[in-house]
Amino acid sequence: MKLFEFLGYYNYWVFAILLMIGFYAVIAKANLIKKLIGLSIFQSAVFLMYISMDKVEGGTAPIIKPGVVDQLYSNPLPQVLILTAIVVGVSTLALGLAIVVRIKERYGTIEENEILDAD
Amino acid sequence: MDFAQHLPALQVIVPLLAAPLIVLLQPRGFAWAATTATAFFSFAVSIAIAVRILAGDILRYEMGGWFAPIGIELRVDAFSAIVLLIISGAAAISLIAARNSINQQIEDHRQPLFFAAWLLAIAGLVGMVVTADAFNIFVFMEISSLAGYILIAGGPDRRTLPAVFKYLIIGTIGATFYLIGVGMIYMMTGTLNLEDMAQRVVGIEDQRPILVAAAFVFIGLALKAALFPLHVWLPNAYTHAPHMVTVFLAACGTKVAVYVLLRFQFSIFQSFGEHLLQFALFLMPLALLGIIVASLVAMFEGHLKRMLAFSSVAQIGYILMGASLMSDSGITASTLHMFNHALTKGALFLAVAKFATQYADLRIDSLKSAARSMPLTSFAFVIAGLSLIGVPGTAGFISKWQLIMAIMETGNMGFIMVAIVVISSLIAVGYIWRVIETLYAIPTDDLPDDAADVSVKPEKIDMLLIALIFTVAMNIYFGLVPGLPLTLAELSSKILLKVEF
Amino acid sequence: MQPRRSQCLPSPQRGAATPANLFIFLVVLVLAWLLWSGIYKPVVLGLGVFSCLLTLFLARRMVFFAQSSELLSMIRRLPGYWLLLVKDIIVSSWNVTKIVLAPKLVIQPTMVDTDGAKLGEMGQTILGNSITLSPGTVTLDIDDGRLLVHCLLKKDAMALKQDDIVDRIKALES
Amino acid sequence: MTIVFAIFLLTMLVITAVAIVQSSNLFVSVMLTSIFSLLMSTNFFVLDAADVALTEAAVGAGITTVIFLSALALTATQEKPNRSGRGIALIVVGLTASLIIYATFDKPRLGDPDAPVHQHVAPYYLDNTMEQMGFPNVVTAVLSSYRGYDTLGEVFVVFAACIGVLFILDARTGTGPKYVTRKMTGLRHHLIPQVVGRILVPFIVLFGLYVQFHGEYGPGGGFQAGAIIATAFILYSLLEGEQAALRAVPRSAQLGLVICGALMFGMVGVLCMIMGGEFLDYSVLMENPVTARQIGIIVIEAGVGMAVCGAMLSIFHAFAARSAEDTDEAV
Amino acid sequence: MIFAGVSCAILVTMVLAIARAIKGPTVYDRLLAVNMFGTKTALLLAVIAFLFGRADFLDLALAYALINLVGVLAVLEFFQNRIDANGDASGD
Amino acid sequence: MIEWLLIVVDIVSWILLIIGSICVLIGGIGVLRMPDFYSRIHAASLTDTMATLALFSGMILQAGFSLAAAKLFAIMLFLLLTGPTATYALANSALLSGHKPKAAVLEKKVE
Amino acid sequence: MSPQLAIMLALVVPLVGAALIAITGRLHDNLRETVTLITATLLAVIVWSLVPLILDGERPEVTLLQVMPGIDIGFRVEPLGMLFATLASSLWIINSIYSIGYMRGNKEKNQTRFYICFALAITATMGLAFSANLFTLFLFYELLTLSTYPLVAHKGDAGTVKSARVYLGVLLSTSIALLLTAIIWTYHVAGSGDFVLGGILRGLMDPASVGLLLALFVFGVGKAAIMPVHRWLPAAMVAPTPVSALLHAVAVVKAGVFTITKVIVYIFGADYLFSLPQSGWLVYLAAFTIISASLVALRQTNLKRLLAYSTIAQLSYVIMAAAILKPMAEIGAAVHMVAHAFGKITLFFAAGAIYVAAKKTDIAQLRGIGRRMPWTMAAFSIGALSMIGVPPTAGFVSKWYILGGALQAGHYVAIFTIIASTVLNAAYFLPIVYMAWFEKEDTSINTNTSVIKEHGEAPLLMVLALTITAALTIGFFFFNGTVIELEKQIVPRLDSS
Repeated sequence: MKLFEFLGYYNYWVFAILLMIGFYAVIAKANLIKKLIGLSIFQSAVFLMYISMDKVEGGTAPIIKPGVVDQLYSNPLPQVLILTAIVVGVSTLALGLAIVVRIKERYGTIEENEILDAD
Repeated sequence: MDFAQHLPALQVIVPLLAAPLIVLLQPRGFAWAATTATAFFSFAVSIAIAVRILAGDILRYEMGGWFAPIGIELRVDAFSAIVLLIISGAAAISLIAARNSINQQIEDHRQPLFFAAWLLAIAGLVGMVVTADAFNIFVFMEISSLAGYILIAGGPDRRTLPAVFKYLIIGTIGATFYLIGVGMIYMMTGTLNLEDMAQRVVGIEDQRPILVAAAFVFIGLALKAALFPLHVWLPNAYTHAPHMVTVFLAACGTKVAVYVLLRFQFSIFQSFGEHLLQFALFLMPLALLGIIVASLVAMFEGHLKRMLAFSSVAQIGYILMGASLMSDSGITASTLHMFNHALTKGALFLAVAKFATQYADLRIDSLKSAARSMPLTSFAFVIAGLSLIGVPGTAGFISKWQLIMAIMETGNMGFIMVAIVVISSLIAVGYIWRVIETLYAIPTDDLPDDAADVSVKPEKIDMLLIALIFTVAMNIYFGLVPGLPLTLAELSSKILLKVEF
Repeated sequence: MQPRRSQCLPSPQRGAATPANLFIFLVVLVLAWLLWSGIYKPVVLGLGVFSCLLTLFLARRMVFFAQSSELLSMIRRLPGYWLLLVKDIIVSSWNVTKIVLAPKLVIQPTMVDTDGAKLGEMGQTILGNSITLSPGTVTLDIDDGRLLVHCLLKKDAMALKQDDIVDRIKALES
Repeated sequence: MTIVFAIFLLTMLVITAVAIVQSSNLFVSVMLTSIFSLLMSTNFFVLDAADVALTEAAVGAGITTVIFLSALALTATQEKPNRSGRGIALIVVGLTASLIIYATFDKPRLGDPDAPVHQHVAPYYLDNTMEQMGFPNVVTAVLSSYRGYDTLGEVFVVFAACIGVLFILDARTGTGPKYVTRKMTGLRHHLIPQVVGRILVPFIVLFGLYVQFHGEYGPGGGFQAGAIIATAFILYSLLEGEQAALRAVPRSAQLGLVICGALMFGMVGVLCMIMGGEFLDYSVLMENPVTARQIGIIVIEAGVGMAVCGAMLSIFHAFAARSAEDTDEAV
Repeated sequence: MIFAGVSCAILVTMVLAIARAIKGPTVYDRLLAVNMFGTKTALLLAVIAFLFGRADFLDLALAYALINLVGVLAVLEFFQNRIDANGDASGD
Repeated sequence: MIEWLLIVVDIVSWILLIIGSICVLIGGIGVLRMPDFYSRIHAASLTDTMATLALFSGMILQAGFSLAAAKLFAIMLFLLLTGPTATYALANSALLSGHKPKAAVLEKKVE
Repeated sequence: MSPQLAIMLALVVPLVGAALIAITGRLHDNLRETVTLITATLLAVIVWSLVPLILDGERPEVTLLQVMPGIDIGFRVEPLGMLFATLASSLWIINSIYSIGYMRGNKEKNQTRFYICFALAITATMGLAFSANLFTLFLFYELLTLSTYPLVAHKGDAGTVKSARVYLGVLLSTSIALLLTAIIWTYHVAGSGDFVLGGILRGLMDPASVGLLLALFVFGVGKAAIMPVHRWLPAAMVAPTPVSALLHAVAVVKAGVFTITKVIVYIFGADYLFSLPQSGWLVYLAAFTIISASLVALRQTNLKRLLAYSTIAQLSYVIMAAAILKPMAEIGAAVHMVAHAFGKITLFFAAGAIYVAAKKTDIAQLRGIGRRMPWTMAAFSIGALSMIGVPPTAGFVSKWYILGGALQAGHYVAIFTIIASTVLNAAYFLPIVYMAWFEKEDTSINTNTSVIKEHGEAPLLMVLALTITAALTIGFFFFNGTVIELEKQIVPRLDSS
């Protein structure tokens, strides 16, 4: 039981770890693309947290099985939210990359410290 | 169904749907005209909403016909109404003034996209304000942020790009933090509707996820709001953005994040007074520190736009300091200052935009004797600057008055805060006066010919100047007759503090 | 090694989108839809028809028929070929398995040229992919009908030189 | 069982993430990101979120990777070593981590059926979707009707990203002379990918349409479909080069798709208002509210699909149209 | 139960693939691992769909099967002549 | 009769599935063990082809005559189509970028 | 004309005048100056028309608008304000006449701006004088600061701007930092800031806080130039002489002492303050300012700077008088405002006339100048005597009242201060008078010989103006009844004490 409870939180811990890995990359890396990659890990971690909370033991995806009574379904709401969030994430990423491309064109580098030096 | 009932929805939908239309219809003159028309429509809607709010209504709208916790509800009360007025007003004024400045800064063929982004920014900001759903706030926050990045990226200088990138990274981190916070609250309450959340959070407020959620929501929104130590993105973004975009964003960009922040703190986390107290105790030093430090930085900043940007950071400190007093009058002051600061900063940046039409370089030194060739603009800058300082007769004074009154209520501790407000006002005198002095400096005698040249080219009276004068007039008007924002602000504080009225 | 790049550019009209080919392709699409969908309500069926036609239109527009028309014409003979191919795969899988699991790795990497010039583009593609599919051999490059193959064992390379696989595909094409 | 899977997958996720951050070759990082995305998607699937898994697969593994690669092609593939700022980063990260881990202990356990999330709003959706919508996929029902307004917002986020990328990269809408001069690209010299790709493209499109129109019954819907169809077109342009791809689907058509998609969604909402309902209340469109909702949902899902597809294509082409040569002269 | 075994086998292989992806040493080894990982994911999804008794979720695996190619081809298209410049050297 | 057939089908499918699993594992091991890139490809293609074939066949047998079977078949087809294509693309780009295989070259056909 | 209308007109007329000056300034100089004079005259007439009413004890009131609940912009005429308004509006006429002469004679640039700002300053002064509450007072106080800044910085060169910055910096920062705080505190405690005879704070605060509040007011009103916030006044000497006259005599410093007096009388209530020992420090501070400013004045070589330090000392007389908190002293404070105004404006006019005619600014250059400029120097002498407090000049009257008040209170420090400063005043003014009349002209010191070797009197308009003010200085000694009558009304308990 103890072990099981421990494992029941595993998702959240992985969420925390991933979040930190992404966050670390965003803060510590000077390379702009690396920052964006970190950002996408960071966001993915949050998706994981949401999706983790929708799971029901013994349940299944929330697509109603006609005629089956007593079926447990996982919670559709976080899924909807994360669907939205994924698309938001990729939109932000695309915009960020566009900016990075322009930075590369104008500065000739995508390293933050070199950009700072250039101005 | 009564048309008026759709007002909250229209407020969002109209600019939202106008954006693709503008991209669809390419000619650029049209793009500007249509955007401006939409913004004015939006402004009209927000005025209509404000009128109904003043009549004592709270407007509710069930999106998709689904009742509150199931569907997404729009809910407009006095606090929302005043922020709506700020956003749509700032949009309308900056847009109508924007044409020449934008023509100068954005190439013709990019303009439809630019204006579409502008509309999206309006829609996003407005959407955050009218909605009563925590996740919906996130979605519209992202619309407004993305549109904001685009708008700022329109800046001419290459330094715009790193600035936008930084803004993008920090903005996304902020939004994601917010999302984490909302997720944790949702995890513990099972709902996303703010009111429902507030009810269901009662009794579990000491659970750790809720406490941590409060922290995440706070940090996330503080990032977006550029609260003092988290403000690093703001100065560069404002400095390098196209001038008219700076006008718009400075007037309402960070205010909306503050709005959401206050909403959360006072409606969701209010049920546990102890937390609220902690919030206030945490916020207050940050606000005070922000006021002082940002003002000092502004004092030594040589670039006009950057200087005003730092002053914006300080002003956010004022707003949050009012809120951190947690009293009726404190929140009134805070809300009022949102409104008045929007007016003031809007006017100042409009003046900057106008200066930019004749002065390519916006460092303060290079604006020497600008008053000779641009007397009206310079004068407008003076008035707006006085409003920023908080000289009586201007809008800025009203909110500072309210703020100090609110601080006085707290008793002896208050004197330190009063002192800080006063000191920062003095610093504001310093940095504003530095500009004014430069503007009115009489050209030194060894350059008489240049001076003559400048004075030959008279100030062009265009929409920008008219908008500027109008805004400055509003600064004075609301400094003398602050009834409208004051009433709304008082209603807001009652709503936030859940005082029956 | 810089192989020449002299193959002709695809001209836009190259696809032989004959009505027959179009029809066959449509049938394939409809079949695919019906098998995937599994929901036979009028609305969904109507959307299915719409989807198939849209796909057909796009396929034509996007030069689907450039080589695929060849595929469509050999569609009847494909299953037989597949069976032979599966047999090949099983055999060579066994060989590779042995190598991988052997305590000591014994490999003899070998490169070999195969002539596929007598095949059409589709034929060459099938040839190349078939070679890659069978473990132990990988197509590295196709240039002017010559296939460069990398083999794990020398005996595979020798087998490739026997040309019977090319003949098999030639039969498929005709 | 699920937990075992989950632990396995999650551990791999962590390893991958560390590898991504560690690797100084950006190119490798991006490829690992695609693995990360696949793992995440599998994880979602294991956690009973099929729709999300499909989206993550289509968007994360497909489109994101491609866009990353196209950006990498324009910038750099190697990260320069830089050790500054690590201390601060570690402190900030450590603080945040301890905050989250502190929060963990009062959270409901994974899969706990008594968790508050399963008690309040969600049961309403599960109980009423069949009755009110007439189709089984609750996620689609929530997405397009109960919380249709969020989805509208999301479409506009995509739209914003699209115009943003076009604006920032200054890619002209419509085919201007500037963009035809690009030297030849594409994998047309590679016979096998080209032939296979050509066969594959129509099937991907068909599959995308299938996902689009079966969103009510199985995992899928506008987002996934849009992303999948966009992937098909991207594959096509990878194979045939920019020019051919733009000939098949011109820029104006891409942008048109976005605009039409977004407007379609919005107009359905406005129509609902005109017909006397609230915004996005499809039930007023016809006499039978259930049918009306179904029709409304099909239309708006189509709008979503179009918008996402068009946006992803526009974004991709905006990147792809900038060759490395352009980069050099613009410095 | 057999499916559980199969999926475990696939999972293990995925781990091995990741190991290869991290180890390198060349970019192509990593790419190979990534590609392999993708196909294994498709397999895994199909198997899990069976394992959970929801065969209608095979769509997901189908999507993977179709999309997986794109990433690899994108690498080729964008780096036709660039990988050699700085790719191989980076066997970190 | 029918039951007997079903049992046989079950057993066959199990065997297939087990073979598939083993192939997958071996492929994975091979990818780790093989000494250089070009030989690793071979190991990888083991998982790509043999394992795919076996696993999907097994699953198709389990699914019986149903839409799932059709879908599985389609997936298998696509995997078998894209797998070698991707492999080719990889190998080809490695080759073109100057990553030369360490291999003996077998010249002219042995007549 | 109803009194309400008169109040409004008093505010509007100079404002309209400013606008008209702006318009006519582009057309013709003469037209502009005519407008200035007409406006000034009109204003004076309007303000004078109110005097009989106030003498009759009426207190007309106008509320312009309510800014916030409890905070109005309102006007109410009471004796102190009446006196100040009358003084300012009357002196404006004279000052205008003088300005015309000075500006023309000196060929200054930007004359239109000068006249506009002058009119605006007068508007602010009127608003200040008539304000009915602290808020309105503060509003116009700031307006006055801002509208005089361009006047101080008139010359526009770097040194001037620097001095003007000191002027503005000190005034603005003290007002915002201290005065505003004090006002808000008052509003917070009393719930309003209305000027009510006898004060509004009685019993609402603990004595220590009252002392603190009083300090905030005294130092917040930088215009009163009490040490150590006097720095702006010498700095402002860079301004043209009519502006100095405006600063020292007509409006600015008067506004300062006026504000303090008004606050003491109407916000604290004189006898309430008197009952509290915590307020006693103000007298000492004022005394200190008087003595030290006088000592500094002794050491000045520049005429205008000397006059500036003299002003600082004289202002503190008013404050000291107000702070003695005895009825007679309160009257003395009001009267000294008038007396000092007449005297100091005369002195400045004279200094300006000397500068225009001879370009002389240093005391040492003034030897024998009385023979070249007899009218000017005669007026100067009268002004100087008034400063010292010699009868029959205005200065004697006010000193008499203040001394009376000090005796009433038994405040020996105050008495000593008055006596000592009188001696000091004499010590720094009499030598100048002596030099001007009885010493020989020393051409060697005159550096500007090439410019003006043989000069006579200044332009006629200037001489006219300074003659008038000199006459007024003497006239006030004989005809001060009205003023005393008026000011007795601010100390209703005169008889009872």
